[in-house]
Amino acid sequence: MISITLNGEKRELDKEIDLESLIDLFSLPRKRVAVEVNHAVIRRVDWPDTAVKDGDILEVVHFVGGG
Amino acid sequence: MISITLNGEKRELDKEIDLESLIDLFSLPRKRVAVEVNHAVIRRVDWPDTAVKDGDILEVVHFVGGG
Amino acid sequence: MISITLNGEKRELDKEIDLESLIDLFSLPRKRVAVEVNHAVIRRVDWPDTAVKDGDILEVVHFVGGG
Amino acid sequence: MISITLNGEKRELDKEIDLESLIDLFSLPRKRVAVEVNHAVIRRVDWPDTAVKDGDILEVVHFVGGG
Amino acid sequence: MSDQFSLAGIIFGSRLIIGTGKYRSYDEMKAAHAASGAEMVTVAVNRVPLDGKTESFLDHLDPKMQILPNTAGCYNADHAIRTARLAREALETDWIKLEVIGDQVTLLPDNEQTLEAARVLVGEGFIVLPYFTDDLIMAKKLLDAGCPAVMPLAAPIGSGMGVQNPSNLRIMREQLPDAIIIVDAGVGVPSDAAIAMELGADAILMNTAIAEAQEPAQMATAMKLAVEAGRLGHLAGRMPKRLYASASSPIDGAIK
Amino acid sequence: MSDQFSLAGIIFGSRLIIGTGKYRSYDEMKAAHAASGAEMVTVAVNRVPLDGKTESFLDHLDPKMQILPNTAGCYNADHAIRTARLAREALETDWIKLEVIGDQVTLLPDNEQTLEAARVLVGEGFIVLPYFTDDLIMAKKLLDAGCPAVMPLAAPIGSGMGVQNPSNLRIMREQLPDAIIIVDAGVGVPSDAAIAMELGADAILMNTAIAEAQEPAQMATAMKLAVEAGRLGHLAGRMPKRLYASASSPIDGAIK
Amino acid sequence: MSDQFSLAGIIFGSRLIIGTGKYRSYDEMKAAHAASGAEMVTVAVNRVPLDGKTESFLDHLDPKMQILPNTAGCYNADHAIRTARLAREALETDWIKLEVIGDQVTLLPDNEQTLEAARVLVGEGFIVLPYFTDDLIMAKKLLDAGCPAVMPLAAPIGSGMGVQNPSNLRIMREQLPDAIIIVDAGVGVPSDAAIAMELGADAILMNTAIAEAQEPAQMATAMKLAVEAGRLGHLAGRMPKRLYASASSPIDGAIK
Amino acid sequence: MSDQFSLAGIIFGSRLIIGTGKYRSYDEMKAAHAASGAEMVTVAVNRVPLDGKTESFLDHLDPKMQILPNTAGCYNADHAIRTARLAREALETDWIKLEVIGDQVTLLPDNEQTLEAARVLVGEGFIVLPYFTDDLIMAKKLLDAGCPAVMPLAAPIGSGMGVQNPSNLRIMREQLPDAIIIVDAGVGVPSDAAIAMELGADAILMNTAIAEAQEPAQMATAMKLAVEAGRLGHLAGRMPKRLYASASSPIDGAIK
Repeated sequence: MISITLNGEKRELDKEIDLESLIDLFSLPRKRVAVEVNHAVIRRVDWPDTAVKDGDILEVVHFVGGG
Repeated sequence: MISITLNGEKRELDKEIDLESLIDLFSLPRKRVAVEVNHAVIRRVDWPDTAVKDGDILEVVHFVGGG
Repeated sequence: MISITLNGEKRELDKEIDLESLIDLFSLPRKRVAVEVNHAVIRRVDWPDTAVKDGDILEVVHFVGGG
Repeated sequence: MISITLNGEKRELDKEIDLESLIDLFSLPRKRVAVEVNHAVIRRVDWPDTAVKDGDILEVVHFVGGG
Repeated sequence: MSDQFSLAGIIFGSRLIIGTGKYRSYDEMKAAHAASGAEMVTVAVNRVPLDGKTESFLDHLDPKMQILPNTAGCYNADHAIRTARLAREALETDWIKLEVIGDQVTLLPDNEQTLEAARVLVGEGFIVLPYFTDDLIMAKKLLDAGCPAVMPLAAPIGSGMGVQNPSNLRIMREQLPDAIIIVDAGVGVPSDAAIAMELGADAILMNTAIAEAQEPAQMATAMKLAVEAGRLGHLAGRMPKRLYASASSPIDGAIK
Repeated sequence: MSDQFSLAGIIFGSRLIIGTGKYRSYDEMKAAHAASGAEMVTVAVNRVPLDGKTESFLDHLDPKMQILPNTAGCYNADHAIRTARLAREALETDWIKLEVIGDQVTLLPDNEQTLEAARVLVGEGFIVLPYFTDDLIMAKKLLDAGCPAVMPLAAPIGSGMGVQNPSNLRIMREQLPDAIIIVDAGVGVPSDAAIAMELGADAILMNTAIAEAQEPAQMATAMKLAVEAGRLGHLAGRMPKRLYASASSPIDGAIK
Repeated sequence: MSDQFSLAGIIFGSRLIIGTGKYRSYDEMKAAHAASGAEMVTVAVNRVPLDGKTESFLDHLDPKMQILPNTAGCYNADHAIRTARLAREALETDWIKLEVIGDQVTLLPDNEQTLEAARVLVGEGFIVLPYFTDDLIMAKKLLDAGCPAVMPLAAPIGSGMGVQNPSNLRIMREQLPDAIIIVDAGVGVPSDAAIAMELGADAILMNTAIAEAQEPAQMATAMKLAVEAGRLGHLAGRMPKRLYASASSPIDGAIK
Repeated sequence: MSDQFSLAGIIFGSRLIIGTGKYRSYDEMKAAHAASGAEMVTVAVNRVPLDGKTESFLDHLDPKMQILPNTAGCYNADHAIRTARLAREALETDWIKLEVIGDQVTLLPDNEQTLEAARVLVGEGFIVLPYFTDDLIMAKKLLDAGCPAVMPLAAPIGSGMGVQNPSNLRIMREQLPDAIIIVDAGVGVPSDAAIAMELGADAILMNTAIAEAQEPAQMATAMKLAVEAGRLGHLAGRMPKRLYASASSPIDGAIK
């Protein structure tokens, strides 16, 4: 049982998983998004090998209209 | 029985009277006012000798705040 | 011997002539010009029949660049 | 024989002297002026005890009209 | 403080002329008038109500004030001329602020009717102070007609937008160096008054900017000061304008 | 006339602070200073000439004037800091007008270096009055650094162009209601000063507008009045602006 | 690109009307005319020189251009009326740009004489396009006199100062929603033309801004685009103005 | 029509860069983008919602458009740097519009933090286009830091007030003749865009003026034309400004 912060919201996971699986778990988009774990960007290729640990702070961003 | 227009309003008089009396009749102010009968100013001194006739158009003016 | 004012300048003519001839005499342009004699416009068709008399004031105008 | 920079200008002195004497030597004003040696302000009371050494950079300032 | 100004033979110490309309109370008006330092106020000519109830508005004015009746509310020369004659009869004054309005929405002046009325009234011996647009050529005609001064607007009456066309006032001043120019209407804040005076106006006539201020007496003082400031600024001769800087302190001589 | 203003614990009767540069003569400067009613003047720190010939400029200032030394001519934080320390030593004052210039052509401030110097000097107990651009966020940083007031420019030093960006000053006033804002540099005519005060400035610092006027003393009086006028106008609460007219005299009641 | 505009029964694709004066050469003029996309050009009526040497200026104009003769140089109604009659006789056109000037220094219009001439010429069947000041009441009189459009100035002829009084044009547009308003004279740069069109002008007449540009043809293209831009901007309905910011990007949702 | 402009090695045919925020619908946005002729659009980086419901905003953009991600919503250098890195990862672009805001009410830039972030991001190989105040000295620092262009504001974001300080832009252009200056934020109407280009801006970035217009596509066309008009007007060299008139038609030669 671990706890993470995803886009500012607390989330509980029953166990550590890799980033790739986490994206699936929350059915987040994969196209033109980027992910940061504890303030460091994780390249797409590294998602499978990146373990999400208890207390990790994740940001998953995409693009919206702006000026 | 005559009819006049005084400051835009119709008024009935039972007979011709002089301007001096008319001012009294309507208890109009006498201080720093001016009177026009049929578009001609009537000097104060001429009020007593000015007959107000049927159909006359009178304007009696004073001063108010303005810019 | 008559004297006229043409476009503001005094000119002497040895005799009265018609307007048509005067235009020739001074070799003035005929295309898109207009003529005024004593403040009245003379239509082109009337040039031949318009006598230029002593003391006449003529204006012959054309067009130039303007705004 | 030492060399100093005083208000941006090179000056030669035949020997080390104290700041107090240097002000006299160059007959500089003493009223409402301030002195800096090698970028550090020297309080007026410390002038007599401050030795001016070879290579020292001095700034002596006063006030002028400004906005 | 500021120099005197002479209009139709009368010397005024103040270059501020103010109105008497729109005040919340007589006391507020009196306090504002006193604070303004003005020596002349405008009043409107109006029909006496027929209900017998009339108090004299004029009793609420400082007796030392010169009264300048206006022809506000007139939409043609004839009405303005008749109104001027009535004002003269009632107040025994030849002075009249001539105002012929073109429409009720903008209250913009009808220059053509104003000029016609001015010619008639001058002929009858009136001292005609005409309100008109900031139109140089019309100003010349009004002066030729015998008006002792011209009163171009800064902006529409009661708009408070300030001088909308400074070039027109500057040109009018330069082309009519000897004319008396009184900017009338449109001023909103003290700087508007100062700008008009800096442009060379001889005086300013205003009403709403003071009467509708939250604190009329305080604004009246501000306007008094602004008119003096602008006048002195005009006389003192401004520094040249530059896009680029010009050092106030020495560029050289700083420590290194 | 106008209300007092308190800066770093000192009460000033005048909201006008003026410079001492560019005058044609000492007498002209003294007359202008007296006429302005100013109680604080700025001076520049400069190298003593080595030719032995030096008269004290300060002797030409009214002894009652508070002297505000500036760091004019400094192009980085270090020079400004050293200059401030020298000024404090020489005048025994903690007050300093902090000026770090970005280049010699525009004399526009280097906000980054100014902020750095302000942080150091406040730490050394100086009363730092920083000259900077009309930048709200920088103003907040300077106040956070401990400056008792901020001094945004109206326009480049000595340009006389007047307030170039009224919106910035209005926003600064509204967003920093409790800050002391002194508009410094760029004023050319009295109306410029009035505009800055109407926008809510607490005081104005100027030099060239007075010193380079054809009649400095007269312009100094004009500026004194304009600053008071603008201040009172700000306090009095302006009338609403309208594109359209609002009659000063009654619309109805005119003769027909 | 922009919508058509109809004047006295003629449909114009371009809302830009340009002059033919002050060009350095005929070629420069022709290139500028072509680049401008204008479909109507103004020309002046002038005395034929008596030296016999005359080439026809009109031969240098694109035959497709509608020619609009003006009464420039006339100082009273009578001269303007006679000039209009001569122009009609010579060009067989009823169109006339009516211009009665008040003086030679400012070239400002004499509205009174202009109105008088307009009344006469309309009576003689002319299509009168009157140049006048930006005076709403005069505009109404000119329209009442039968002018199919009014041509208020933006600034003095050839001054290039741009729209000096935007409020007057805005008020004129709002008060005369159905009138055709052609801004004539005073435009200097493309943004001036765009401003006039955004204020609701139907078209713009200019000469000097193009003829005196360093590159007239390039400026003519710029003016063509600016008139279209301003017109479309007027039709598209501008965003609201705000003193304060309104975020273009989401305020929330940024990373923390 | 107008000349090309090259930024960081890429040639753009259009000098108009527009945003993607605030549109009422995707269709309205697409129509406006097409009409504008822009070749680059800005987008914001935002947290993916966790409800699983997400459509890709980018799918609604013309694939030919270059996408310029921004760091809107960041209040310090660190957040902006992290946001830029995420944008680069997601879009495989080095281009970033750097925006560090000082507060949420004014959205005015924090120049100090912007400069700090710019230095870091340039070091990481980003093509940094910084939004900042119209501050010449800061512009120099940003260019020294390696930014290929600077993006001074015309007015606060989404205010639509237009160029608030033309002198600052003119000075920036004259002092940085070789710099690429893109005016970003504050434009409201086409004439605002034309003014910025006439002052010498190389390009303009806008969002609200188009998105919040009543007819965005029509306004987009207007802005396209205005940017071209202003650019050409800048290149063509304006006529001299004069307070007084300069006749377009001959003064002499009129009939008498």
